[in-house]
Amino acid sequence: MRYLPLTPDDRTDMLRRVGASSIDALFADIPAKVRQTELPDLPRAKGEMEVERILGRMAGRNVSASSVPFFVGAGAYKHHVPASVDHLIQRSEFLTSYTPYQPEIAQGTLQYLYEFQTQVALLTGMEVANASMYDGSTGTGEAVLMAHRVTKRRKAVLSGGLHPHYRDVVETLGRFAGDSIKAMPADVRGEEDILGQIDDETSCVVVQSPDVYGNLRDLRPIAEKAHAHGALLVTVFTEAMSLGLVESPGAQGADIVVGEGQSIGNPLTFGGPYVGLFATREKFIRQMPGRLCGETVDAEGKRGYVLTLSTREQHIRRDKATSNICTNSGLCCLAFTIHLSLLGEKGLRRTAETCHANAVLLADALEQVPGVEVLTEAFFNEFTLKVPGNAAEVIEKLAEKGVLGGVPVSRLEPGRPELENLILVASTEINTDDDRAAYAAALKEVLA
Amino acid sequence: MRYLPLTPDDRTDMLRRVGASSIDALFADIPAKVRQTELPDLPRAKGEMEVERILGRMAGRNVSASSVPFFVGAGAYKHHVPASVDHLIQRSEFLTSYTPYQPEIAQGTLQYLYEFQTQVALLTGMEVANASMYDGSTGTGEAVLMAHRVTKRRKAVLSGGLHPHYRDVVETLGRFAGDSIKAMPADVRGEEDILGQIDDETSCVVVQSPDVYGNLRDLRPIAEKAHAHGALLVTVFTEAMSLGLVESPGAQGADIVVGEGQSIGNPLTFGGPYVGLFATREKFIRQMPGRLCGETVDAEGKRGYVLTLSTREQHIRRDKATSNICTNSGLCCLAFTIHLSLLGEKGLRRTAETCHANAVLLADALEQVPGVEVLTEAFFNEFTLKVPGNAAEVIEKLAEKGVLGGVPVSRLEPGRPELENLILVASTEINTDDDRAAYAAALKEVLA
Amino acid sequence: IEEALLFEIGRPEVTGVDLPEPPKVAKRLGRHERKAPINLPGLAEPEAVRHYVRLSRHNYSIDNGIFPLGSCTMKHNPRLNEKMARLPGFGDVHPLQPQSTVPGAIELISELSRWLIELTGMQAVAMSPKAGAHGELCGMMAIKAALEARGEEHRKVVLVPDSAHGTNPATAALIGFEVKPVPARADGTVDPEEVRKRVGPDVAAIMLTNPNTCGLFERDVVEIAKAIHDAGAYFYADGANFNAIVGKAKVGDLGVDAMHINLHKTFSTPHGGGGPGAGPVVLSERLAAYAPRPLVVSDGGNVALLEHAEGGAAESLGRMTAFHGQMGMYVRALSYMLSHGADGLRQASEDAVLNANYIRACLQDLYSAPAGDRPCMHEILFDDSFLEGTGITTLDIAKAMIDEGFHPMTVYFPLVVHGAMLIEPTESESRASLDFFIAAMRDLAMAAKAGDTARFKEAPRYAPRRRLDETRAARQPKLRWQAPEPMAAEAAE
Amino acid sequence: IEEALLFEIGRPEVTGVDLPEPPKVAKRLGRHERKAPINLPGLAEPEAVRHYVRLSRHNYSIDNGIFPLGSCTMKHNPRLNEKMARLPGFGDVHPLQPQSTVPGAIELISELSRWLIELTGMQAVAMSPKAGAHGELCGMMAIKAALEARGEEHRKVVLVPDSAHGTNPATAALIGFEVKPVPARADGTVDPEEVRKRVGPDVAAIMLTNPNTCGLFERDVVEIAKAIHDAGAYFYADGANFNAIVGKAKVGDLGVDAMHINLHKTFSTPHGGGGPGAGPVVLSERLAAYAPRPLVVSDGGNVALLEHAEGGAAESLGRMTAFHGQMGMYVRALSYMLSHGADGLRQASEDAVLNANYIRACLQDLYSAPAGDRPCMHEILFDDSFLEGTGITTLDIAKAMIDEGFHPMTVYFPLVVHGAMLIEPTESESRASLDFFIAAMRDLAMAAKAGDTARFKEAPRYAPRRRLDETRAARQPKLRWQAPEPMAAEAAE
Repeated sequence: MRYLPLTPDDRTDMLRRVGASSIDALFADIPAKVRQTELPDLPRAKGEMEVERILGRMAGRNVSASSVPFFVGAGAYKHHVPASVDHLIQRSEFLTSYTPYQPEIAQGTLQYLYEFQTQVALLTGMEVANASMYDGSTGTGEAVLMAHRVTKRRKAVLSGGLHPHYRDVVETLGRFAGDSIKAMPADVRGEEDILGQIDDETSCVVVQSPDVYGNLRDLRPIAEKAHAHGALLVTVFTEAMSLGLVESPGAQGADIVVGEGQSIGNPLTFGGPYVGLFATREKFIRQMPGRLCGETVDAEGKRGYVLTLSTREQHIRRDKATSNICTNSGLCCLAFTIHLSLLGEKGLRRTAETCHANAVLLADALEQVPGVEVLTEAFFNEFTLKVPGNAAEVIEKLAEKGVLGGVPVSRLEPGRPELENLILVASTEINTDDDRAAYAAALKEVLA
Repeated sequence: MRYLPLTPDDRTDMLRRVGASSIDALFADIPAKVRQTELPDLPRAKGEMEVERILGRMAGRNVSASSVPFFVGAGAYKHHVPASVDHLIQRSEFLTSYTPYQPEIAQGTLQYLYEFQTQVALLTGMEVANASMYDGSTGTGEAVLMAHRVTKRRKAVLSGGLHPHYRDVVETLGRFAGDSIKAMPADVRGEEDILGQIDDETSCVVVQSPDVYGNLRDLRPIAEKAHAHGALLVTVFTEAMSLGLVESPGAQGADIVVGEGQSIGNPLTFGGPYVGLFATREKFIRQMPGRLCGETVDAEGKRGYVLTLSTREQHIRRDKATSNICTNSGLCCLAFTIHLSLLGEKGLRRTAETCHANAVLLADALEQVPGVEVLTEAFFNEFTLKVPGNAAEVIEKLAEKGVLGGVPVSRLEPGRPELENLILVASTEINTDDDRAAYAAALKEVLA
Repeated sequence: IEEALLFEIGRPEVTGVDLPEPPKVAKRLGRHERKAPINLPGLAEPEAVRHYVRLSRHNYSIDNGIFPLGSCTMKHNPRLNEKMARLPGFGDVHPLQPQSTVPGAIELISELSRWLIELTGMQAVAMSPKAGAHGELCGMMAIKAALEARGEEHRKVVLVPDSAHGTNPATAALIGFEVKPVPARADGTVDPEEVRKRVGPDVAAIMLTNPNTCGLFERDVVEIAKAIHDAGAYFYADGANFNAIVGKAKVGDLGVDAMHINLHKTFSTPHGGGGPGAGPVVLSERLAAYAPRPLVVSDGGNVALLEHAEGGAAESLGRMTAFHGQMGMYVRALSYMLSHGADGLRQASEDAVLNANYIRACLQDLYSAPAGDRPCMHEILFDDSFLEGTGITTLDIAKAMIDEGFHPMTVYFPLVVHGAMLIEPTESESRASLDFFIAAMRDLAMAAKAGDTARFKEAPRYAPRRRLDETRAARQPKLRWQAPEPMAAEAAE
Repeated sequence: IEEALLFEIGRPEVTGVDLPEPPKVAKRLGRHERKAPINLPGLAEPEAVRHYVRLSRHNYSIDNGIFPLGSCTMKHNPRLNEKMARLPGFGDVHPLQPQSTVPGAIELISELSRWLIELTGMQAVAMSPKAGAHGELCGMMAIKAALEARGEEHRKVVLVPDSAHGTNPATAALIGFEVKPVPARADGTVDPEEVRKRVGPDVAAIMLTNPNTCGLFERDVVEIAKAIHDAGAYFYADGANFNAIVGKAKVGDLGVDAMHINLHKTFSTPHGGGGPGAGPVVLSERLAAYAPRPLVVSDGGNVALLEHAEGGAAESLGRMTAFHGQMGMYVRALSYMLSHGADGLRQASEDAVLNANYIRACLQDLYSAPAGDRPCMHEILFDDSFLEGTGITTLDIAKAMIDEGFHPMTVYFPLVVHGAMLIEPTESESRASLDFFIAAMRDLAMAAKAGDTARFKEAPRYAPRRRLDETRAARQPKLRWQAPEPMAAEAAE
């Protein structure tokens, strides 16, 4: 077996050195009646070529985003990632290292985490950021728990524009943790009265912008009201690229900013692994979940980096930890950091502008299709399309025509007749005039 | 432009520091009348995404070997290369380094070249090998020139089983160098009387085995006759994998062994870059072409490696050099060395056995097709197929049916009616029962 | 060689990404367009590549040498798996594109599920948890859901041995359980008698790592499970060490109700300097109904990806993450499994255990093993009693190992022994590599006993950094780069 | 950290490649089956990955820092180009599969040809030469063929300036030309008067590098070309330094008849520690007919790959290599060209020249430039006169640069100045990188002048090896590993 360096002779010699009569002697602690003697009922070892064939066949059954006009978003976005990013993250020293528990020989990882934290803080307009969460949705759950710790309250209000998956994650966590989670109903046009939900019991308000329906939300009044009641404003984004063109949540008064970082540096990969961004105010750092990397000096006074404030963490604090998180999204952070360092302010802004312009052109094109309406007024790169008919069926028929046209809202919010003719449509820098023309033409045919 | 780190401000500052009024002032030595003022008539800079689209479209027009039943050989072979090989050769320190002129900071390259030379010597059964030639064909040309230097004669005899491209390369070189090259006519069944060509003027006999028609040749009698006349035996192979199963040329008396190393570690890539293997006897090393890496010690007595015997080379010896070669196939050597170190004797032998067995099964299957005959008796993984009809047309029709069935001999030897119904057919470890069945079925249809 | 921070070498006007001028449109951003600069530096591609290549060289990794972090299972990461995860059909598909366009993705999850279920002998598997700790949360939520369904919300106590990973108590506490310790025997294993003493109507579950973090198989696990079940509680297994027993025992046979599997440990998805991981949770028949959504179910040849708790599946504990989990890791894990096959997976467990015992046998005369000369599983635990009187600590040994060219073992964990050193070689190490490591470890122990204190106290000397001041980092936390004052002033202009 | 040889760690019974048992067949090998063992060691994959990763870390590369080897043009290698070369449609196509199945491959060669022809202003391009020196051979063969066609085989002399690369005289000699030197002016350029003196009915060609290896553009190149042409000879240009003038001058306008282009220098295909390269040769109208086969010709929209000298093309000099040349390099080069575009290519030349002049301006007070303070092109040449009396040599400076963390410049080439140091930064270096390099170079020059001899004579001290004994390597050549005696005995048993 190509991955196992021991030869039969090695094994015999080593067993002798160990003083064991057989390999099974080393497994003697497994009670005999539960010791497995037969091989598992699974195929035997395969060569690389055979494995490639099997997995290649499975992969070949899927329609990849690059192979068709592609407009699917709703929390995960197809952007172009420079080839150098994927090359660099595969460097052995990054790919096959562990959490930097021995900082003297992990400065590579620690320094990029420090760069990541700084980039996330700048991008969100916040003071500090952690070294990542699993993804945006679990990060949102952690943000709510953190708000509970900070405010010592246990009642969170979730906007109806929050991605339904995120809402579900927060609700599940809240239910099991015994917290109260008030989720507002689906708010397609961003018109909900969330201010009216805030009272002196409220730990936090969770608002997404751009929200799941694409609306850009005004966060300032919510921040003001929340702060007036001693509550925190948690803001969420699922499209990190939007921060290049849209005012930062930090500038609008957010206390905790959490979001999905996939758009920068990370491929779609059917939903994971992604990278959760998590930023807040400096005064809250001891209540933050997750790993933090900090600057320090070594015995010779040289600048260096270490994981720090680990007294918040499970491996030190155990049942008093701020979170149970351990492994996070290290390599996805690295992809994010490299891609963002390549973009820089200039490239980020231009990419964001292209995404927006393409989305505007798309909205213009689709609005020309009879019976179709764009519901979203102010948006970044995604909007809600109302179609005359069942959105899920329309999307399916578009797929048959080779266009992946978006996400029917019913897939996220099933069983709500009032949402059944809505589609979330996203556009990024990858889309061309041809893509848009193909979509409009196919939609017209499907609806005809 | 993403590859150019200087900003406009940098350029202005630097020009000032240089004391030049403008960038064109630095190009003042180019006579004004030939200085180019207009941009070349070519497209402007493009982003990565756009370049990927353009090249992706071109690539998409080609039928890749992995996508069809594939039996094309004749000097380049489709083998499975482990994913780790391509990963490792892309390490920055290998990919983006130069010829190891400063050995203290190039021990990585030098050590793998030393490993490569040793592997090639072992594989060919020879005493020493160089650090590669461009490919097998140019290596064959260099071997003939070397034989001239060693024997101080200028008349070479080429077997009719030598790959026609190799023969053409040697003939071209010989013609311009003023040497005499006697090429025997195409020898499909390996029956030529090459012994009869050897006389006291002969510098060398060049024999390929397995030859281009697939025949395994008996080299011993040729070696004996050549040596008796003071000539050298140059042996050639185009399928390095054959050395895992077939007796080595060194054991049969070869003086220079040259071959194509592509099969081990290197992709097909439409014919290049490949890697020429070149091995000989120790007594001839000062007549060898190309780079040589040797062991030595450093100032502290530690073992290390350097390029050596460079007094043979053009950068020292100039017009007295043994060859004009400079850049060779460094990275392809590395791929070869890594792949062969993964194979080891055990893996090489098994792969070679699989190639042979698959070829035998293929021959059996094709012989069942009415009118088809396998002409080659003893072969490794390639044989000559005689079809009732024009081979080039048969191959074209097979391609239309999605089978790449081999190389019509007429493509290598045009204008020879007696060869027009012959196909060179190769098989490797990649071929499956399904592939063979598809080929036999398609051939039957095409000939029907 | 030093490497400056991105913020010290990059400039906001530089970019390494070229895009054409964006199409001219009337913006539809409302009042939300960003006006303030972000001050994000950019790098041209040559600068970026060099920066991160140079940074990488400050790291140690498996590909550099043995990485014997106990309980972390740093084994070889085959590059085939990276290649497979990047096939466009896996890497470039969206989680919400129509299911009809991703049958192969769903098939892959189903196939991986089949392997995990067969290898563990369990009833079902929840694939979506994003990492081991998230899997623990999933399993404990399932237990809580089951208790609620039985009307036994009053069961609030979760028994956790002191040797457990910190994630166990943290997870239990996160969803309102009260953590109570179970003492260990001298050798670090759990005495079923102690469990029996503690179980009662208030106990919800036990969380047990097996093999435990002392590197021993809990030989009384079946009895412990019985005691737990008899008391109406559940058995959560921490699967961090599952890699020792794949093909040697099915956890279903041990009485486990839920166990997460760290794909990066047992099935070699690369740890990437801190993640991403993936933590599928296998569930017993008693808990299967509570599996979160999404869930891939297979009924004969039909495979379905359920995204909601449709129909009669109201028991589902809900959703734990957006989308479907860590697909990229699934592909790598299945590629690893297919490569090994049933035979190779068992062999890997056996080799991992043999390698650990070989180290044990070759070091036990110089190092002190709390379990004496009892065979270990995939990792061997030493304490610091062999250092008594030398003034040298476990940390000193670790730092001195760096100077010998090795990554240190896990230190000070588990907490149940003093100055713990937990060594896990994994099956990826050749005998020559083990011998090289053993020779160095022996040399260090002898040097420590001979009083060569400077070698330890000054270590590491040959690393990119000398010992780092962690106290200072925590006392004056500096968690991001800030522009030096003059630059800040300039930016504000 | 040391790394043993493959032969010291591998074992013939180990393999890192798994294949099923071969099908059982009656072998058809005749009497040719190998009986003797090969003694080739194998490594399991974890061992192989670690071995080569560790070896790689003993190398310096562009991605580690500036690599200012003059005349070698070590510029950034974009990873996009690697990705493009690996598209299955390029990387996984066979040179002899039917042309109807590879139209995109032929299109790519045609497109690259178009760029090369337009950038050089020449008539045709022969793509197949495998590297620069092979391209020289091609060009000189074309010249010889043209002379033969004119019945002027008696022209045997090729003029080569002393500053030329060694490949020039070696190539000319290889096909029977007689090499005669042309002396240089004090600044290293060629005086057309000297050329005129030497041309005559015996002269076949001049081989001239422009910009030359002193980093100067041959300002009299048009006159030189005229002198050569007037005498009935041809002008071969060594294109090694073409990267300095792309978009600034077309070599066709300079009177060149043939020039090879090192794709790895000008168009950034990675040099890979010694290759592979690619050396397409552009040809003037006078030589185009002699282009070797294969040849891609384009006639309006129709593109054809000619593999033989069909029809009226009997002048073709023949075939120089099997198949069609270095496709993998073509893809990378075209990817580089498309990325830069006409504007970016010119900017790259300008930046390369600016960077070299910046180094010149910042070092010329301490180092000695034979050309004085005259601007240079893409590289700056110093000699060792500034070291006079210090006892320190050019080689010492080079080795001391290693200790400063840099790859040295080219040393002792060109031969026309004493103790040459030829520095080529390329356009890939940022100003910060140049400033860092300049500071170190200034420090070294001052240290040398201050008599800090030990710093130089003992250098390198911080490299994987101290200075290596090259004399010993050449006197007692050891070109391969040999099993130590006892092992050899064992193998023979």
